[in-house]
Amino acid sequence: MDFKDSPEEAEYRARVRSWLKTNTPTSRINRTIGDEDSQSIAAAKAWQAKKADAGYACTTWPKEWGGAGGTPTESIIFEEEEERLGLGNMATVFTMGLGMCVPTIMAAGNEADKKRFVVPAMRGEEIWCQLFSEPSAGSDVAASRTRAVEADDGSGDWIINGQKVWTSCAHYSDLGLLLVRTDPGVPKHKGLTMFWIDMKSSGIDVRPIHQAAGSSDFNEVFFTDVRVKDSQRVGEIGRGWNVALVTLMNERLSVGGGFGPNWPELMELASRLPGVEGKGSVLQDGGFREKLANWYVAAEGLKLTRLRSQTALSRGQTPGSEASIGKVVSARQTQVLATEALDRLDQYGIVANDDATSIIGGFQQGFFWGAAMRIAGGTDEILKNIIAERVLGLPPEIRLDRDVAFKDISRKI
Amino acid sequence: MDFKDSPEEAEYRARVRSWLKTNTPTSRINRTIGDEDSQSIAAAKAWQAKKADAGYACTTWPKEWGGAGGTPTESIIFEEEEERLGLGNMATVFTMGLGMCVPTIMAAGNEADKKRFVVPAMRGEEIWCQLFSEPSAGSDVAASRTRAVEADDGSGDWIINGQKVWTSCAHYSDLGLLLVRTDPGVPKHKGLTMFWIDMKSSGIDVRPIHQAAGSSDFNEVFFTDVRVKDSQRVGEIGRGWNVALVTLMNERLSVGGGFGPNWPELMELASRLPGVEGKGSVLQDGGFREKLANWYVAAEGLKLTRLRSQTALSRGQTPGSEASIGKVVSARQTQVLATEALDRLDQYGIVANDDATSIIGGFQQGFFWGAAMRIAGGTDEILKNIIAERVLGLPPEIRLDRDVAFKDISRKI
Amino acid sequence: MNFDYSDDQKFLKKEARKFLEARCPITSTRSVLDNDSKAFDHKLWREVAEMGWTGAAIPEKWGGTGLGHVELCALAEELGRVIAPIPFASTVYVFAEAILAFGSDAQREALLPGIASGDVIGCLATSEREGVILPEEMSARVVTGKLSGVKIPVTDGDIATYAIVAAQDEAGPGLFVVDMIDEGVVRETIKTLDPTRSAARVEFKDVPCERLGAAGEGAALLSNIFDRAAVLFAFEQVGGADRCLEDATSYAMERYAFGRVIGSYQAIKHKLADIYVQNELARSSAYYGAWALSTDAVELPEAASAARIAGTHAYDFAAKENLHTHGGMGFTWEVDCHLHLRRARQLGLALGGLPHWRERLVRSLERYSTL
Amino acid sequence: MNFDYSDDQKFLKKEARKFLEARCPITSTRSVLDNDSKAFDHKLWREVAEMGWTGAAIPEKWGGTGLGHVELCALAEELGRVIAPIPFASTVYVFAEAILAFGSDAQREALLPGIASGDVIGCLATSEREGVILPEEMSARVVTGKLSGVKIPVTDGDIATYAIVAAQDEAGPGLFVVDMIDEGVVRETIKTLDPTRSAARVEFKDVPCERLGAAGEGAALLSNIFDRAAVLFAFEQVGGADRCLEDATSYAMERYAFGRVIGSYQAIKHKLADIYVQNELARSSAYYGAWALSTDAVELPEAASAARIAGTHAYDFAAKENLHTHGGMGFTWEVDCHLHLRRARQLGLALGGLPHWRERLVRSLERYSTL
Repeated sequence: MDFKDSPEEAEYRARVRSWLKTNTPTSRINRTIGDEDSQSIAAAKAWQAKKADAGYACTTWPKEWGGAGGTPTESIIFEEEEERLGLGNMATVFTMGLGMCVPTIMAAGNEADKKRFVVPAMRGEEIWCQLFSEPSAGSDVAASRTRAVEADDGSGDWIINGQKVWTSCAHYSDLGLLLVRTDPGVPKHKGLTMFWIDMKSSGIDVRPIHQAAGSSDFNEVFFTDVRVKDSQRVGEIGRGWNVALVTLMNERLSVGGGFGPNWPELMELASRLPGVEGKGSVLQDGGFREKLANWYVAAEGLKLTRLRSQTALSRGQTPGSEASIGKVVSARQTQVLATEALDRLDQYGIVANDDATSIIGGFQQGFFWGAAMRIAGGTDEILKNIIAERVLGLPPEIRLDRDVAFKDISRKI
Repeated sequence: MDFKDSPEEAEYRARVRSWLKTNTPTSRINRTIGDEDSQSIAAAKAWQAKKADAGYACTTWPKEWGGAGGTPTESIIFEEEEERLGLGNMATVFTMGLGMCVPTIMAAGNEADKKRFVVPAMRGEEIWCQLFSEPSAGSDVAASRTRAVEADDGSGDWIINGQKVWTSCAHYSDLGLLLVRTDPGVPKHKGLTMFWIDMKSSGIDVRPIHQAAGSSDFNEVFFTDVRVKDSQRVGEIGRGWNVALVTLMNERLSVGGGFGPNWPELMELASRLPGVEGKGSVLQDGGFREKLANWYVAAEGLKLTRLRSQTALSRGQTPGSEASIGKVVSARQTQVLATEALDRLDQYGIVANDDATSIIGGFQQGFFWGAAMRIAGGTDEILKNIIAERVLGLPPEIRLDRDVAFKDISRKI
Repeated sequence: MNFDYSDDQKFLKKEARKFLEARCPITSTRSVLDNDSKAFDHKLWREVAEMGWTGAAIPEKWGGTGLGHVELCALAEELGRVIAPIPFASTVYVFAEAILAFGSDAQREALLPGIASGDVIGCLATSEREGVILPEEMSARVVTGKLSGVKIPVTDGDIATYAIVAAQDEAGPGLFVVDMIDEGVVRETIKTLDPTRSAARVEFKDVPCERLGAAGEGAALLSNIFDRAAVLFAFEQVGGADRCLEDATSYAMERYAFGRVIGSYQAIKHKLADIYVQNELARSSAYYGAWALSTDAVELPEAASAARIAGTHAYDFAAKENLHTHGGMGFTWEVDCHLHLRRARQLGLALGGLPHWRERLVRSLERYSTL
Repeated sequence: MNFDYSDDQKFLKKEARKFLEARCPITSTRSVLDNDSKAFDHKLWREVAEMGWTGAAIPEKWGGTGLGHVELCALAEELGRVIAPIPFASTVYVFAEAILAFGSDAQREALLPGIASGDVIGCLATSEREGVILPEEMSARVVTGKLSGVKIPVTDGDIATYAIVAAQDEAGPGLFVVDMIDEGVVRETIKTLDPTRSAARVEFKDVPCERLGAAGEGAALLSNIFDRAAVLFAFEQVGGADRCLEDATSYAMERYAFGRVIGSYQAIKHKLADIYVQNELARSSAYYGAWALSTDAVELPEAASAARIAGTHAYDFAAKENLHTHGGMGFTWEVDCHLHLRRARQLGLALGGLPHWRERLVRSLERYSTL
């Protein structure tokens, strides 16, 4: 076990640092994902291209796809160094594409698609979004109802009608990975098909969702008679669920480590707030200290667990098991820390601080976004089921809908 | 809302106090239920008879059954006053009989049985035990396998073979309420029948269970060709589950409020232990104070919730809903408080203190018994299901065994 | 002993629910939420006053209905259920209670009838900065009957006609009644986490004021005022928490996932059972608080602290898990889950956060202990 | 960077598991549990020493195998899994580590070969009473090289051949090595919550002793000894917690209720998932601790505290919920659940309870913070 860089790793890190020093972008992103303005997106694209030229975009991808053919550890080192300079969010608009959609194309798409999409995505030229969730298919993605029927003009094209939801970045995405139902007459997992879609296609209407936290970072996407070619199909007809599983597995691997400020920021806040009944600071209060210790342990445990996953990856093993842990713990911790911060601010905690980059503003955002994180990308309950079933081998839930034709399943919105 | 005695209640309380003052038993019980010696049991029986003579045993029962025809509030007042004098455990050997078995006889038994059993039980002359649980029927009581078959001699008697488990007081009980399977060819809830049984019957073998906490307060009861008369049947053949539900409902109502020492004792212990890093006392440590406040709130909330149930009872309403809360909260709290007490004792916490009446000994017992309480009389999971289904109206679990003949249900021990 | 509402109180509560279902649908709350310039629902405020609710605990001789505190608790529970967008808490639970308990007869006569009629909106101004602030640390000062200083946040400070302000004078910490219509009062509406309730930064510049209660007794008075209000807040919290449980339960019975309603999954069933347990415990503690408040019992400090801690826990928890049960829909602006999340925080912070209340409670317990 | 055992270490661990499955079945632990006069499994102790485990972190020149600390961690994990009834922790994680780190060459030469061979059983004596005790509060005294005082509880104090005792002399708090065979050592075996491990009250009456490390440095030395031991304890805790999860999972797959295995109920599935999460977090913290221990990193204090807190949480939780998952059977003496419950507490208290460790951790964090 070695938690320090090996000589080669140290050398790589030094190279990264020196490159970052001379190439740091002047324009940054200061808003959350989905809420970026066009200037932020331009900055992100420019930075991604610069990284690609230097071999720091998609470090681990093979050179034939524009990657650097590097090790997972090198990738981590680059991310750590980016993070140190506050560049951690410069790549988030590409997360859907590079973390989920394009890997799916690489795994399940045809050669033409790979040639067409991989490099532009890697260079930040094209932004992708993921079109899976629907109003009545949240945790149960395979219950998607958006329909694709073959055009009756003999073209082999597909006509798509329906609605997707919770699509981050849809309003500025170039391309989307779209899960649709092509056959409602067979059981639900068997009637799905995957397509890629040009987001500028006629008939696509992207509407922002006004969220509980106040902002609008996600979208609803409506499809009205949207025509796609059969060549846009990713994988076989009726095999869409298997393709989606590739995406979802990549999603869980790329789900990050918590939202906004964490224990160090709370510790800093506590050091400047008066303690219980006015004595000393909150940081000197035993009640706070006890919780701080537990939060530190959980946060560090998560960080180290992610590093263990990376070690497994770098040894060619499939991590998977550890990857499910992250969000279960960090989403809830985001809620808990935010609540504690507000409690310790006492009456003042209710005063809205709109600067999400400040400590207090960050915790207030976290108060809402913790709730969102416990839902997005698999609810707490779904993730625990995954751990119980895939890691521990416990029985799956009793399914009443598995062998029934999709159209006959009892359901409501 | 009135949390003080009304004038009538105050007068009743004064009468109780003065009676207790002149009649306090000299001999007490200092051991947990099931672990009493013969002297303790004799003392308990004498005390129960004395209370019965004065109208303080089964205060709320009608006078025809030897009760005092009193109000639930009077019953609470008497219990509070008994508790104040440390007499709280003098009636625990009668809990099974007076709290569950005899009420079941009163509800489902024939007139002869009521005449035969109610008054002797009320006067403490006969002790009852409840014979429901089996090794393969814990949470799932209706899965009982102990068999009763009609004797082939035309007597109409039943021959019983099988095993019951977790039977408190069985080794000194006079009578038992016994749930058996009379027809394995029908679905499980439909093939059960209830009997009362003389615990001195030939073929009954009572063996103590050595428990995780070290002591042996419960028993296994083995039945080998035990013969009972058909007149000992309580309710109809095949209706045993309905009879058992009466008992189980009464069990949940009589489940008490936690085991052993609670927050006042922990507060006392904390006041004499040195604080974190040697400063002051543990009671001065903010980490302890915060938890103490939460424990107080939960413990008082439970106490008040029980009183609300009693108010509902005294108004002729069925409480039920609030009654399920008690054990879910208090059992877990017993574990948590005990763990905290041990943690605060630091290294010394591991030193066994065999005096269960001392604070430390009490918490050490609570460390184990909290685990038992989370299981006995309905596990946490069963109780939460009851709340979800009966109080909130959520759907029952999917049952695969409901319409299958008992003998065909897949199962293991 | 009797641990429930009386039949009359139950009737009052039922009528109140009917009234609020008709007059305070969620669109009322949303009209305040979505309109920055609307501080509260004026129409509802008027109607509530006409029903006699603002004067429920005010004796008839001062214009109230003299129903009593337990009745006020019952109303609070119903107001909490519907996330009522009116300055009821500031005016009735805090301001009126303070005047009732500590006002001179002249002050009672001057102010209570206006509360009962709905003409007076009251508030309490104590906070000056981030974190717990003790009366002796406050920088607001009263010199020769004139108040100066800044208070933030002051719930309903932007709409109040009167305020009770914690400030120090030569005798030490005190409470002072201020007519907010004075020109020395500079108020600035501020944004809070709960836009369905109004709040302000209020600056006092040499504003005439009148002492409430005895000189130098500000800390003790404030403590009692907080205790009284905490009980009434707890009923709003219990009402809100119960509503969250109902909403979550009915959504869980409607929403399908994997071919079954999500309420049939044990994780959801047990989560909702957990909410039920917390709510019932909070209800019991609130009842005890109501008794202590209505009888001026010596147990009020610990009863109030327990009611507040249990109520805050319950509403926070119910609001969070209600949103979670609603899944993605719960995180939209259009679905009401976030309104409870916001109000839960508003109620949980307006009288100060839990760390402060836990410490208050433990101090009460220490007083009784024989250690 | 590499956050896992190496292939060699994995091989060692696998061999250790095979060995312990054969030589330390649960009957070995139960033979100590059910026999008051049997303090530990002598045969297993001998075999473990012969395998070189007691000397795993001891350099070859002092009779050890010199494998290293990460290898010792791997062995600790396996010993934790099987609730091994031997004085391994006291002797190897505490006593040997202390001598290795702070002993003079003479002390190392005198003691380490005996540990490696299994002839020496060591222990650490610090506690004197209920609650946390600081070195400067201890009443044990050393005067002109003679130690006097009472220590309780001392894990393995009744069977140890040597002890390190915390006591004060004219220079302040210090640590002292004592030959336990001296007639001035009066030991009384005491009962503890974990009868599978031995403990004693030990009275020292003018017992000759030798200082360990520098004079007056007792507090700093002790702190480092606790840190080093905490990492190794954490591996035992992770091993035990993993075993609890395995036992609970396999029981949940066997036990039927209401016509289904209980492992098919979501409440049980999610409970077991929760245990898995805690165990994996604890494992990660333990790995980091192993790295800090094996490289003498400056991060050792916070790494050790985190490993201890996470390890204690995980094992306590896994042991409790394993018993709960087993239902009534879990509460019987015959089923092994209570053995884990007991050992989890033994490991969780032997180096002091969590309140103390949390405070240590926060102090470390304060040191680093720029506040």
